[in-house]
Amino acid sequence: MAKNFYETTRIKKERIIRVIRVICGEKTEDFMTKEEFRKRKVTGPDGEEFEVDPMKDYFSEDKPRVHSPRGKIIEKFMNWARGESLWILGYGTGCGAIEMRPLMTPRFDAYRYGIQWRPTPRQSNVFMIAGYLSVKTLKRVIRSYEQMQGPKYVVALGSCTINGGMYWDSYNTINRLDYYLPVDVYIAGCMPRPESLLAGFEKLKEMIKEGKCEGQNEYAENFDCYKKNQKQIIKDWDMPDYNW
Amino acid sequence: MLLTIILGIILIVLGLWGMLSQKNIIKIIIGFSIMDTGIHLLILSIGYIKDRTAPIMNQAVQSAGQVIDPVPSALVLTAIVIGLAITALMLTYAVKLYEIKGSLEISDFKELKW
Amino acid sequence: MVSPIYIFIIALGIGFLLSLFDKAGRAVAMTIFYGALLAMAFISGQWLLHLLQGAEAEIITTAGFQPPFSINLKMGLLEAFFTFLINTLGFLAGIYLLPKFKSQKIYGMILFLMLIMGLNGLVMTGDMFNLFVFLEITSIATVSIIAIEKNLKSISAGFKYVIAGGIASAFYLIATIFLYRFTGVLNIAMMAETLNVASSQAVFLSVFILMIAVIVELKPFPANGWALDAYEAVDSGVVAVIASGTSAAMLFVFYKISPLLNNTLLLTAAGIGLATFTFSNLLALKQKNAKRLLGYSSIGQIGLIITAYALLVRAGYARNSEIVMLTTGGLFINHFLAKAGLFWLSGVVEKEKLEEWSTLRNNPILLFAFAVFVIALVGLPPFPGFFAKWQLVMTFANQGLFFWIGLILLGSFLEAIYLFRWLGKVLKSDLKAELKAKISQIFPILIYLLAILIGGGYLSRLINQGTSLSILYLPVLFIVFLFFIDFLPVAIKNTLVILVGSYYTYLIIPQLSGYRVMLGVIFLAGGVLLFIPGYFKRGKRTGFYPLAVMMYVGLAGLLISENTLQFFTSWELMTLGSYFLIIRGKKSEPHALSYMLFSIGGAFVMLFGFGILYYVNGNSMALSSLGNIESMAGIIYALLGIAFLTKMASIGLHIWLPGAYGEAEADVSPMLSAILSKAGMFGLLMLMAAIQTANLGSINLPYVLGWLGAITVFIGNLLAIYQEDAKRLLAYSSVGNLGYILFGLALMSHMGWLTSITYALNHFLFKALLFLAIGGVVYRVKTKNMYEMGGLIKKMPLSFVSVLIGIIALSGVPPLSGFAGKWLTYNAVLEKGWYLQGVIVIIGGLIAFLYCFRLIYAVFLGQLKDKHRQVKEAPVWFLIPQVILIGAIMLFSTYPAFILGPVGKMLNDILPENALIWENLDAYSIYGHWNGFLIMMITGGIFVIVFLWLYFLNRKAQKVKQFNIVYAAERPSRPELTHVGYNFFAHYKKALGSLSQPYVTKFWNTMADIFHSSAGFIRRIYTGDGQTYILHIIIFIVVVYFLTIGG
Amino acid sequence: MGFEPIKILYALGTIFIIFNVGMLIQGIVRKIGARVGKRYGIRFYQPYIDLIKNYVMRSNVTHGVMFYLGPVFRLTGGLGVFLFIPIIYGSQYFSNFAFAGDVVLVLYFIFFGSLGMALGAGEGGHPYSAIGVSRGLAQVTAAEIALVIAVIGVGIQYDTLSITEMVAAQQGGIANWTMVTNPLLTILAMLAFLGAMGRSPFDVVLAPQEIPIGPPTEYHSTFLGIMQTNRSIFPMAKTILFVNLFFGGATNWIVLILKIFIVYMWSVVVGVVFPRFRVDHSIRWWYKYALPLGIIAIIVTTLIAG
Repeated sequence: MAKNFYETTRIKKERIIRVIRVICGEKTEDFMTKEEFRKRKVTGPDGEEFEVDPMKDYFSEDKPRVHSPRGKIIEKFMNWARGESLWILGYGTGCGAIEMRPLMTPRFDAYRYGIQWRPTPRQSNVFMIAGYLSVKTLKRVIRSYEQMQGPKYVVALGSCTINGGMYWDSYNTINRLDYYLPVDVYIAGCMPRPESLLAGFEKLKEMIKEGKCEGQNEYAENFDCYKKNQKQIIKDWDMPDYNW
Repeated sequence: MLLTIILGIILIVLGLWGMLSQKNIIKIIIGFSIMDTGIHLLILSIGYIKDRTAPIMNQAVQSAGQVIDPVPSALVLTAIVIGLAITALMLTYAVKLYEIKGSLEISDFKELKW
Repeated sequence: MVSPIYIFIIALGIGFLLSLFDKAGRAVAMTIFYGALLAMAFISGQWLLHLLQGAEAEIITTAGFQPPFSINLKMGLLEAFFTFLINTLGFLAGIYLLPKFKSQKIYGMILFLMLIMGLNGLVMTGDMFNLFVFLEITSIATVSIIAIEKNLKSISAGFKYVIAGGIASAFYLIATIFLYRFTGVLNIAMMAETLNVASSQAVFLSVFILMIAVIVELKPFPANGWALDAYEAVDSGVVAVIASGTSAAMLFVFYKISPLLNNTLLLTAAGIGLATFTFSNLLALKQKNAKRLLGYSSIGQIGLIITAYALLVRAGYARNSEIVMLTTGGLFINHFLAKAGLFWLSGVVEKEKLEEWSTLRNNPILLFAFAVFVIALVGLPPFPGFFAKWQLVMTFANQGLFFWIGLILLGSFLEAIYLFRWLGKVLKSDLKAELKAKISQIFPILIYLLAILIGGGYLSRLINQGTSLSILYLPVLFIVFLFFIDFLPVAIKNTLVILVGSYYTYLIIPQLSGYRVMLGVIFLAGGVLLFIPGYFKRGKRTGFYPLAVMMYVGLAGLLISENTLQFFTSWELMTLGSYFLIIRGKKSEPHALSYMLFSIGGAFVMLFGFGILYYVNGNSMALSSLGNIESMAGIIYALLGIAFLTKMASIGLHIWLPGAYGEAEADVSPMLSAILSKAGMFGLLMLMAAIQTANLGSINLPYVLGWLGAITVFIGNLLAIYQEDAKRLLAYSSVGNLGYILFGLALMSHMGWLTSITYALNHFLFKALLFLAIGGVVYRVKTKNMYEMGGLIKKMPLSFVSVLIGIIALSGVPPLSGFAGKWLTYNAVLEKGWYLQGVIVIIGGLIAFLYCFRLIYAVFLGQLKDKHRQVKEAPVWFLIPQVILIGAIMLFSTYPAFILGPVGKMLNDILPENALIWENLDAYSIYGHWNGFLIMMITGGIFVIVFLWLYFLNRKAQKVKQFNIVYAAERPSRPELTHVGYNFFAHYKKALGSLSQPYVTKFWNTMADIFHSSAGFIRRIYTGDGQTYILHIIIFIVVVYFLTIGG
Repeated sequence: MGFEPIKILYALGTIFIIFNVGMLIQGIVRKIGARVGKRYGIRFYQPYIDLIKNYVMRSNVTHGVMFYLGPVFRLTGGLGVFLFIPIIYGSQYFSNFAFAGDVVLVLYFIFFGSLGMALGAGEGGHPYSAIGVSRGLAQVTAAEIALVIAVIGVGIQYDTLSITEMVAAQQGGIANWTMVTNPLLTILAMLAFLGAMGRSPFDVVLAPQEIPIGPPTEYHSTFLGIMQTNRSIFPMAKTILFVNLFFGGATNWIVLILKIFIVYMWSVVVGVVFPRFRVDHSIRWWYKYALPLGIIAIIVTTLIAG
């Protein structure tokens, strides 16, 4: 079923964006417009001149790898540990982010379940995306997701991440998050209350323990497909294809 | 000859005073000249011995005891010559300074200082 | 034997006939003119030789009468010497003026001959009135020559000159006649026999006026404005004769009339001389015109000579005794040659401003001459002025004239300030113009250059009676040899220096004993090691090798010197060599100057100390007498201590160091920091060893030094963390580390000294390593600002490893060798009971972590900059010594016993209690224990195990590039904006604001300002108005008279 | 006392014990912290799970050699400090490698890990790492003032720098502990302890809110696992040092763990009560309060020691 998402093309909203862009006379294929990422001549300390290609020199261009699971028993143990230790990277630019705070306070206290917040994507393995994503924020989400270390899981909150919710026909928000990232758990609601969040985490835990959450590998396997979708909607694409 | 000694000293002081008070280079040179003259007078006065005559050997002078000390007189002769030369040199300078700058005020020549 | 009277006959005869010869053509006239000059020089030279071999002096009298009835001209040894000097000067100056004589009217030559003749007369005549005549002849000739030049400045200066000269000679004449009145003779010698100065007020006044008239001719402060103007305005060729020749003759006149003077008048003369010396040098600080500067310097030097002579004679030395001749003669020759040379150079350069003299750089020989003359004037070895000044100070000290010594040293210091500032400007400021030097101008300069070099050697032999500098002679010859082969490429010279250096090390080390061995290894073996990076230079590296070797020769000399003179000479040689090394850096001119000034200041203080030592210990120059001083020990130790502390850059005296180390060339900085700084340590070790045995009374010098060391550690390290410049950071770190060394020494215990030596050895190892590594980096990236670097670990991994090892050793983290020092510090502090100082030292040591991290992080870690993407690893010649040093650090860290054990034994001679007991590799003190080998092994073992564990888990890590960082869901745009490097410890500064203010720099700047502004204020007395100058003379005479009779 | 191979085994044993102690104390302390905030809090064994998870993460990125070695330095530092301290007084075997050096060695070896870690973080290239390190170093050097003075004070009091001998001098009941014999010094040392533990109010280094976790901001997965391992050993080692120096040491494991827990709780209690100092505040605080107190303590100690 998953594959179908990526092959289905063109929803209405994207057509609207096209139209607007054509009206405004913008070019659609202006990748890498940022000046700092254009190739440039640099003079070294000894006066020699050479070219710097920021994309190549600053960023690793390697594609993500598929990490196959280890032996069954070992993997089961590992998945148990992974499930019981969920380190969250919260992404809350939408309205839903407000519901994430009470989660950690005495009333709901998600710590009980081995859930903690981490301040950096590198150390987190659960990506919580709260609420709608605009085209702009999607880019940041993709980058953060790619910078997380696997195995990693995505939990999407609220209707907006499922189908656009009340922003279904907005010109600058995306409708379905899983066009762009492999989502493991959707928590429906507008907004979902902390109780639902806890339930969602319990679900995620179960899935992890069962070994069903292989989003990282899915992403790596269907990398080109995801990228195509991402690039279609993000027009000022100013980053390497994979953000290590 | 105390009087001439005092006169000499007065001339010296006068000359110095002239050199210090006059702004005109020519007058300064005149001051110098006066001072020089004072010195000459001083030398002669010191060499003079009372009731003796000039150290010129002629019939009037029979012995060395009759004449004054000849050395100061000889010295004065030299000193006068030298003083003349110096004064002449100073005047030459005055002429040259006037040629270059058209002024004889000594305070006009302060290019070199500090 | 040609009678000396022919000097006059030739001069007068040729002089009058010259205009006739000129009719036959200028060439004929000039041939005869130079022939005459040469003949005069020849006659006096012949007499000099003759008299040196012990012949009788020749006395020529007029008309066959004997004095007092005739004028007598004497040709004794001194007269021969002086006339020889004057006549050779005349000949050389004549050659120098050749182009002028060729083009001008014949009068120039005639007057020149008259001038030289007048000077000869001044020297030779024994008659007071005749002296007056020659004085006037000289004066008239001089002024007339000045008048030939037809520019306003020259003419107005000449007018002032003639008026002042006229007044002086008027007074002379008055005094002469009165003295004749009192004695009835004009012959000076006879007058001296019969005259009793104290007999009446009138006699005293007459003698006073006579003396003051002669002194006014010698241009005393402040009655010398006219002379300064003349020095500035008159043609260089002529002024050389005035400054050197006329001064020489007038000094000789002063020498001649000095028998008339009694002690009061001698004291007055000395006072005038000293005031002239001090004030001239003070006023010269503000001077920007080169010739006027030389004028100030000339006047000052003459003042010094008068002081030296008058005081020595007053102290009872015979006028022509050896001591008087050595000191005043040495000073005089030094001044005579150097000043004539410099004035001649001023004619070659033809520039007024000091910095415009940089055109001399077009001609290396002239530049060399300039440097030699300047250094000679300052009084550094190996020139005559140095030895004369040494002898002067020793003799004065012998007489207890400490006040005079102090002021003379102050004046000399002021002189050093402006001369070295000038030298620095000449060496470093921009080259703007070409240099057109005629051979006729260069020839005399070279002759005097040669003369001053030979003179220095000759005098050093005279002064060194009984003591030997021979072990220094061979190296000095090697230095000279290096000067000669300076045209060879670097590789050859470098190899040669390394080979000879190794051999010399091999020769010297076995001769040393005790702690000197340790320092010998650092100085010499370390020195040879640090020459290796020299191969990276291309081309000739003009002047580097002789001067670098000079520094090492000085250092070696310190180790083997047995008396104070050897020590002081070596010290100055080292200072001089290192000065020239420092000034080679691109922007190091002001820093080299401040280094030199602190060093010279320190050296003068040391000289003072040695002087007092000489006085106290019964005229002994032996260094060993330092340990058993009978009285004034506190002062001597304090003075020597200050001198060594300047080299150690203790707090308060440290401000020269950061710039000097920081701006020096890549391979010079390690030499300075790792090796040169230990010279101060060596001095202190020697001093402390002496203090150990001496009875200091109530002054607790080590206690003071202990606090000083502690504060130095703290402040040095604190300031290091705020530096943006990598080399300055290391330089401040050196300040801090030298503070440890000082602190350790001040502890005055076996443990303390062991600490100190451990620190010294460690500092040598890691600072050489760090400076080499950073030098290599700076060489590649062409900047010293750390925030402009970053991420270089990928480009220069080996340098990174060096720096890593270096900072671990520096910060004292086990298992590397720095820990030994820290551990010893704790033990020594506990043993001594200096807890508070100890705490400050240790906290200072902790602060070192801050700059260590900054150094390695900002340079090697963080973000690589675009322009450094293609930077290569440091040159291999930098890496070779680094590898050796790393090896040494590792060895020292693993087997500290092998080094500290023997060091402990070396110290047993001085401090017998053996504080550290070695059981195999275990070190035991009364407090604790430590085993470097085990620490190394345990740490290494754990490290390897943990690494293997990590590698097992994490062998497939994805390598990423510099911008693959989490950046709050964004990405960096430029490395510059992502590299945190600038003002890295801003919060530390904020927290400890007042502690990191540059109070010391402010203090020294204020001092400099005070001197400069007072110079600027006082020199306004020279208004340029001739009349004012007359007033000065009159007031001067009156004031001095009242001071004389009043005091 | 020298090196014998069997000691390696004992060392591994002590490391195992202290690792578990450290893990549990971490869990318990967080639990207590939660309870203070009226939360239920984590499970006390949560640190183990987190550690396992981090060790079994699938992907890693490395920024370079130094980045890779940073955690290795860190853990080596932690283990080294621990192994250079005699753990159980009177026990040959649980003195680990204390024969290699005395308290000065421990004091300086503390920096080994920090320095290596700082270097690793530096190569990560993240500005926050550098800022964190800069703060950390600044604060550590300031806080060490108290520690250094405390150690010197103990050295003066017992006339030795050997930890074993210091513990020996405190044997024979609570009355002989430094805490009782020299309370001023102990107060100072306890301040130093706060600085050494890096908890609030001196936790500006990690400051998760402003410079996301500071130096380790780029560290993850296995690297983080190594650092977590260190985190359960290094603070224990430091605590043991303080226990040995000021609280009479321990003659058996039970007493030791009890003392570790109590001393460790001191920093926890202060941490949950006091808010964070800004870094310049904290530096100034050490210079303003700890330094004078230290000087007084040294003077008093000198008087006591006679």
